[in-house]
Amino acid sequence: GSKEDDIAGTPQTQKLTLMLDYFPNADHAGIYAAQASGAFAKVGLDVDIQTPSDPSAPLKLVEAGRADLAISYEPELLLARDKGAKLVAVGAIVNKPLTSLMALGKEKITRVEDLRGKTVGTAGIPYQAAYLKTILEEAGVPPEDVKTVDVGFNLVPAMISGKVDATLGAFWNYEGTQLQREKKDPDIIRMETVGVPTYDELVVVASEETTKDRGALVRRFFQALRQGTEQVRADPAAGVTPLLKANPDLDRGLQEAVVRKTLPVFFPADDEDPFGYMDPSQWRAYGRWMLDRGLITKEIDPTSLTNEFLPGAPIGNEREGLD
Amino acid sequence: MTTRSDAGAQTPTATGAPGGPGAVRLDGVAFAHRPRRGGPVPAVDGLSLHAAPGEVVALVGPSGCGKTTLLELVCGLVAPDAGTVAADPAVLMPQRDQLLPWLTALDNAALGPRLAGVGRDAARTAARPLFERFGLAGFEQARPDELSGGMRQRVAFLRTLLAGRPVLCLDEPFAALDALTREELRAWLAGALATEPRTVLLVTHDVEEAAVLADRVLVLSPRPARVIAEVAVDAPRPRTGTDPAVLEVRSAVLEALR
Amino acid sequence: MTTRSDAGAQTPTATGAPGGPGAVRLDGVAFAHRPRRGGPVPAVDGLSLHAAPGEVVALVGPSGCGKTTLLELVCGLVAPDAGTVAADPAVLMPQRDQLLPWLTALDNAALGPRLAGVGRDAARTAARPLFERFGLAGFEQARPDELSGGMRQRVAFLRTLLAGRPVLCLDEPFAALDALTREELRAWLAGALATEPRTVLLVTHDVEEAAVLADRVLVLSPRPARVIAEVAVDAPRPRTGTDPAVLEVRSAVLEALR
Amino acid sequence: MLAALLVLAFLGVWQAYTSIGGPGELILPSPLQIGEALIDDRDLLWDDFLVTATEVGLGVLCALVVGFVAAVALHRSPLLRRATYPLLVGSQAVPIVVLAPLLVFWLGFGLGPKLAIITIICFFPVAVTTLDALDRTDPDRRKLLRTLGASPRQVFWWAEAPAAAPAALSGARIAVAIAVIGAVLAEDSGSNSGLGHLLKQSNGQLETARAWAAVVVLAAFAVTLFYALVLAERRLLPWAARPGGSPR
Amino acid sequence: MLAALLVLAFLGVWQAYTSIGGPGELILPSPLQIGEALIDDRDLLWDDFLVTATEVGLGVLCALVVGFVAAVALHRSPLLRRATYPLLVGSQAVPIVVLAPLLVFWLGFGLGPKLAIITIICFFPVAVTTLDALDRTDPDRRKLLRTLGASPRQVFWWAEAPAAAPAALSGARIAVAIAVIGAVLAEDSGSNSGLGHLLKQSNGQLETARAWAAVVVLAAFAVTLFYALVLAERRLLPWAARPGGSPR
Ligand SMILES: Nc1ncnc2c1ncn2[C@@H]1O[C@H](COP(=O)(O)OP(=O)(O)OP(=O)(O)O)[C@@H](O)[C@H]1O
Ligand SMILES: Nc1ncnc2c1ncn2[C@@H]1O[C@H](COP(=O)(O)OP(=O)(O)OP(=O)(O)O)[C@@H](O)[C@H]1O
Ligand SMILES: [Mg+2]
Ligand SMILES: [Mg+2]
Repeated sequence: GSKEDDIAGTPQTQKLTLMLDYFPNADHAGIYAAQASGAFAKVGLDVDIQTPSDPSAPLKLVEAGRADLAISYEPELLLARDKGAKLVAVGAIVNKPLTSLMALGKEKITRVEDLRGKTVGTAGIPYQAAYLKTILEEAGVPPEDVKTVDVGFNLVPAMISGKVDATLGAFWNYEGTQLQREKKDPDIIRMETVGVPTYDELVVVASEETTKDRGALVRRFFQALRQGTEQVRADPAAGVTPLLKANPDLDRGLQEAVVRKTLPVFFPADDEDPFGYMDPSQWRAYGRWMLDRGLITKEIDPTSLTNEFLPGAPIGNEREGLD
Repeated sequence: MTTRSDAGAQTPTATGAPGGPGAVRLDGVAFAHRPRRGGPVPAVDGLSLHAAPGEVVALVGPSGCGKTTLLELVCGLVAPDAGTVAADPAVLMPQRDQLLPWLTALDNAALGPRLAGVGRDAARTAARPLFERFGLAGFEQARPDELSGGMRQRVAFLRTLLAGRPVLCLDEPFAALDALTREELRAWLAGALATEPRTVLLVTHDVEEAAVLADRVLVLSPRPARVIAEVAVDAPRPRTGTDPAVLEVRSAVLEALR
Repeated sequence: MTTRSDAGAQTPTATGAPGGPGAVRLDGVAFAHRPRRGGPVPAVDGLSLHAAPGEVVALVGPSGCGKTTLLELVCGLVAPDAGTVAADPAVLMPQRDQLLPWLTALDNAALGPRLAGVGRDAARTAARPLFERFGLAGFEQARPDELSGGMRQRVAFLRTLLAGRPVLCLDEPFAALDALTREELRAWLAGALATEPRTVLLVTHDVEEAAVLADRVLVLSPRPARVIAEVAVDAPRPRTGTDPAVLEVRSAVLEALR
Repeated sequence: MLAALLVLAFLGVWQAYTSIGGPGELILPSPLQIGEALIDDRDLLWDDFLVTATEVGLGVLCALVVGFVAAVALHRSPLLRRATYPLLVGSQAVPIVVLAPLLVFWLGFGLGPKLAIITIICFFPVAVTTLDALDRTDPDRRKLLRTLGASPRQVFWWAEAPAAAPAALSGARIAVAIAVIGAVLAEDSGSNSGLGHLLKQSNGQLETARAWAAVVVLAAFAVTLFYALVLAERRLLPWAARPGGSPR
Repeated sequence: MLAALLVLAFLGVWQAYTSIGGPGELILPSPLQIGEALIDDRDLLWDDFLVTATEVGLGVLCALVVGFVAAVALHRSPLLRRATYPLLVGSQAVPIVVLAPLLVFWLGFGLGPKLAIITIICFFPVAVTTLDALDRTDPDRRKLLRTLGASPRQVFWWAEAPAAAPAALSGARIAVAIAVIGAVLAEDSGSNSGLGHLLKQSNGQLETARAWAAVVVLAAFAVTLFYALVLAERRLLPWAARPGGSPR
């Protein structure tokens, strides 16, 4: 990475296109807070926030150079790199899996074992299908005892209409909160508690080229993003306001509740670690799991991620490499 | 006999006339077309016309006077604005042949029987001899747009005859035919009517034709049409264009037209 | 003069004939229609026809013999299978009027000038007096389907005249008109040709009409059409149907037709 | 009148169905709930409507132009038709998910890709109906015009185009009706506003009544555009209007 | 021949574009890469094709029937037309995202909701073109048939239906071309196979070449259906075929 630039001598404003992973929602509260409070402007960034047509689009457009940074998922990034994409995770914005097994309270599914003989709705994402298999194996339930159906992005309606008994793919922070607010009393089982190696659900991705030539851009972005996320942590109610201002179609009650629930995973578990820190050993473990499941074809490369642009991180990747 | 008076619905005609099938009776009928722009165009006004069953009535009158409109009134295709129309089921042979492009010539001719429920083969069998009689042999399978103007007219004529209705409304049935074919068809029609009488309203521009075929010739005024003269043809049949009685009627009609 | 021989492209006609504009020359022409099913239908075979500029040639023949096809050959709308067709730009008045439903009656009549680049108002102004002359006053703004059969035919006739081409191919121009209107139009046409000569090919079923209007009457054979008789009309103009010369021609032609 | 009653009956049945069971308001809200959402969220709906209306308006214009031009070009050139008509047909099978990134790559994040998506979805009915109608032109009419001295271009404008116009307008009406859903699909990517965006956000937040309110606005817009074209047809093609004058 | 050359030229340009820059194979693979994927994944594609083909086949049948019946009903009853035509138009503005859960609630996860989605998408062009064509029937033809003794039903079958058939087939051809994308949208939810499912999966896994291979199969299927209808039209409506016989 290039090391010549530092933030102190802020140069003239630079444009930066950021693609979200999905429609704007509480997960992006820190980004909007940074935008509204002028944190991005202060570091000389003019951030243009764009939503994608589907969750795979952000990586494609970063690879093609049409977006500078994108929010994606650790598994998606590893898949893309396995396909030869020259993309690097440059920081996490949610440091834990959000994907969960979810069921309405009345279904009485509180353990993986309870899935025996039931129908599970999935979003049709192969690695999530592998999650299901993994947790069933872990719990000693033969996979053929569970029926699965791909319900696309209709996870919650599928549960509500009673057409599936549980779903795998909904986020505990988002859909979970939603169902609680609807008094559906959801039972939620988080992936990392039932046998799936932990991973960083939402990561910021840049192209290798950007990390080489425009590292300062990324560094400044994360500095501002930390400020924005800290504002949200300090006062969640005020913190979500910019998100709601920019997206008037969002519901304040819901988004605020989601933000409060998500706060712990917006920051690394260990206070020692810088904001956005990704644990290379966890990545390695997760990558091995993917390889075991046949989702990728080779061991993941240590250059899949770099923490070098994170605020407070030492320049370079020497803190703890993959090897 | 169905009676339609002003503001009556445009229902198809029905059978069952007092005085035998085929009576036509129009009394004080008025009708005006309503074009998309401009005021109404009166086409028929205060017109009365009675035709007894089996009678052949020729209608002559200047172009655009309302003859076609009159036939549409008789066929129940438009309702009169005033007066009454009472007519047994009448079939129209329109001025423009209106053959259906999706049927062969033979099937166009056999349309009437088909609509009456006759099976396809039976209807075709009924139409075929006349097809040959009318010089259309070899064109049974032709589509209408593969026929010449006169051939189309003959097919339309055939279709009208085969419909088997008591009243025939013929709108210039022979206009597109050469002199010889025309004469032949006229003779055939006269013969057919002699063996199986039907009421015929014959619109024609050929005064000789009117005199040869009709029992009575009605001369219509320029638009709106009214009957301005009535010439009875008292000559034995079969007639030809050179019969003195026919020549006499011819000049009387031409005189009335002027 | 454009020459089209067998297998020639169906190009529109072009001007510039030797011997003045309006010459028509067909030599040994053959043409067969190719219907969608069945074999070819020979409509014209070994037909030769020469018309000098300004000449009026009437064509009579049995229905379906190939007259319309012949006019289409002259107008360059179909290419002959054999022989050569050479004709100056000819305008067709089709047997079925082919008025354009999206134009008013007046605009239909004025179509030729419009296509030649004349402005809308100028073209209408040119058409209007004739419109009145032909008894169509008051129907300038009517759409074709609001006209009677005879009125449509008159509009089509007008459209043909106004196209300003040296050769007129008229396919039964007066078939839908009553005797009086027909006579009026005939007289008018004769007068117009006298002041401004044009070559006219006149297809008609009315032998009297042929004799009154034409310099020569060609009698065609039944399908496929060939010229089987040629009768010259040597009578001074204007003629009427009762001139002895006309009557003579009439019976000669009828004789040839039989 | 009776028609209005029928519509009311339809809404009544819907209301009854949602109150006695039904799939629940998270899946199918009642008409009253949707009405409430329409009123409560009117500002939001209006702002988003303006965005979507702009996209639809411009997109439909592009689609009509592309559709007509394609039809005329394919009608004129049999070679072009053989080479490109299958591609045009095939274009209808390309889903937005693979297309969207490509369009963003080419056209950026602005209005461009949205117009492109609406155009791709809507030009097709126009092209097919217009081309078919041009092909069906009465050959005798073409012949007549040629003898009147018309150039091929004039034959097109005086005979073929007017004859094809009613069918082309059928295609155009199909196009405007589906343009609205085209905009919804187009707003899948790179947009922060518009009814499609609102709809998906509301759906994602289980604000189902609001999502259906957006659907109602979209549907009303589609119906308005459709009937606007019906009226336009009456003015533009008076000769093609049915004498009965019953609304299409 | 020349047409084939044009298509080859198109592919050549595409190949060149992807090799000298272009958006990269994650967004737009080259024709050769797509061809490779077609060959490598032929078994997968074939199995999924069978699933999608079934959905499309049945869905198109439903759509054609619904479209024709709707057109005839609205043509017959002006009351019905006033009451329901706007609803039919509005139905085109209801996005799959709000519809899908409802259809799943009503019809479960089987073939039912997929047929419903394809029908909703495809019936509309058929209904509009057919209805318009029925409305345009020459009134003189109707009159003639009535004097020949035809009942309203006979007038319909002998005069109105054949006259409307070519336009209805235009609509049907639009319908089959978009049915394929309808199936892709339908497979978004409640399916474990089908080309739409494969496409979504491949796209999600950044297997873009395979996704495009699925698109190629889908497009080829749409084109096949489209031209099958063109051929059917020649057989069914010989009188409407152009003498020139140029492919539509
Ligand atoms: N559909 C219509 N709308 C408006 N006016 C019409 C319509 N049909 C006919 N007319 C007008 O009504 C008058 C009479 O027309 P009609 O067709 O009955 O005449 P006709 O006697 O049959 O004439 P022709 O001998 O020329 O056929 C004409 O002036 C015509 O312009
Ligand atoms: N498009 C066509 N396809 C096939 N056959 C045709 C076509 N047009 C005409 N014919 C046939 O060619 C022959 C001559 O037709 P044409 O129209 O030239 O006759 P015509 O002399 O004008 O007859 P009429 O006086 O009845 O109008 C007829 O037998 C007709 O069936
Ligand atoms: Mg008439
Ligand atoms: Mg002819």
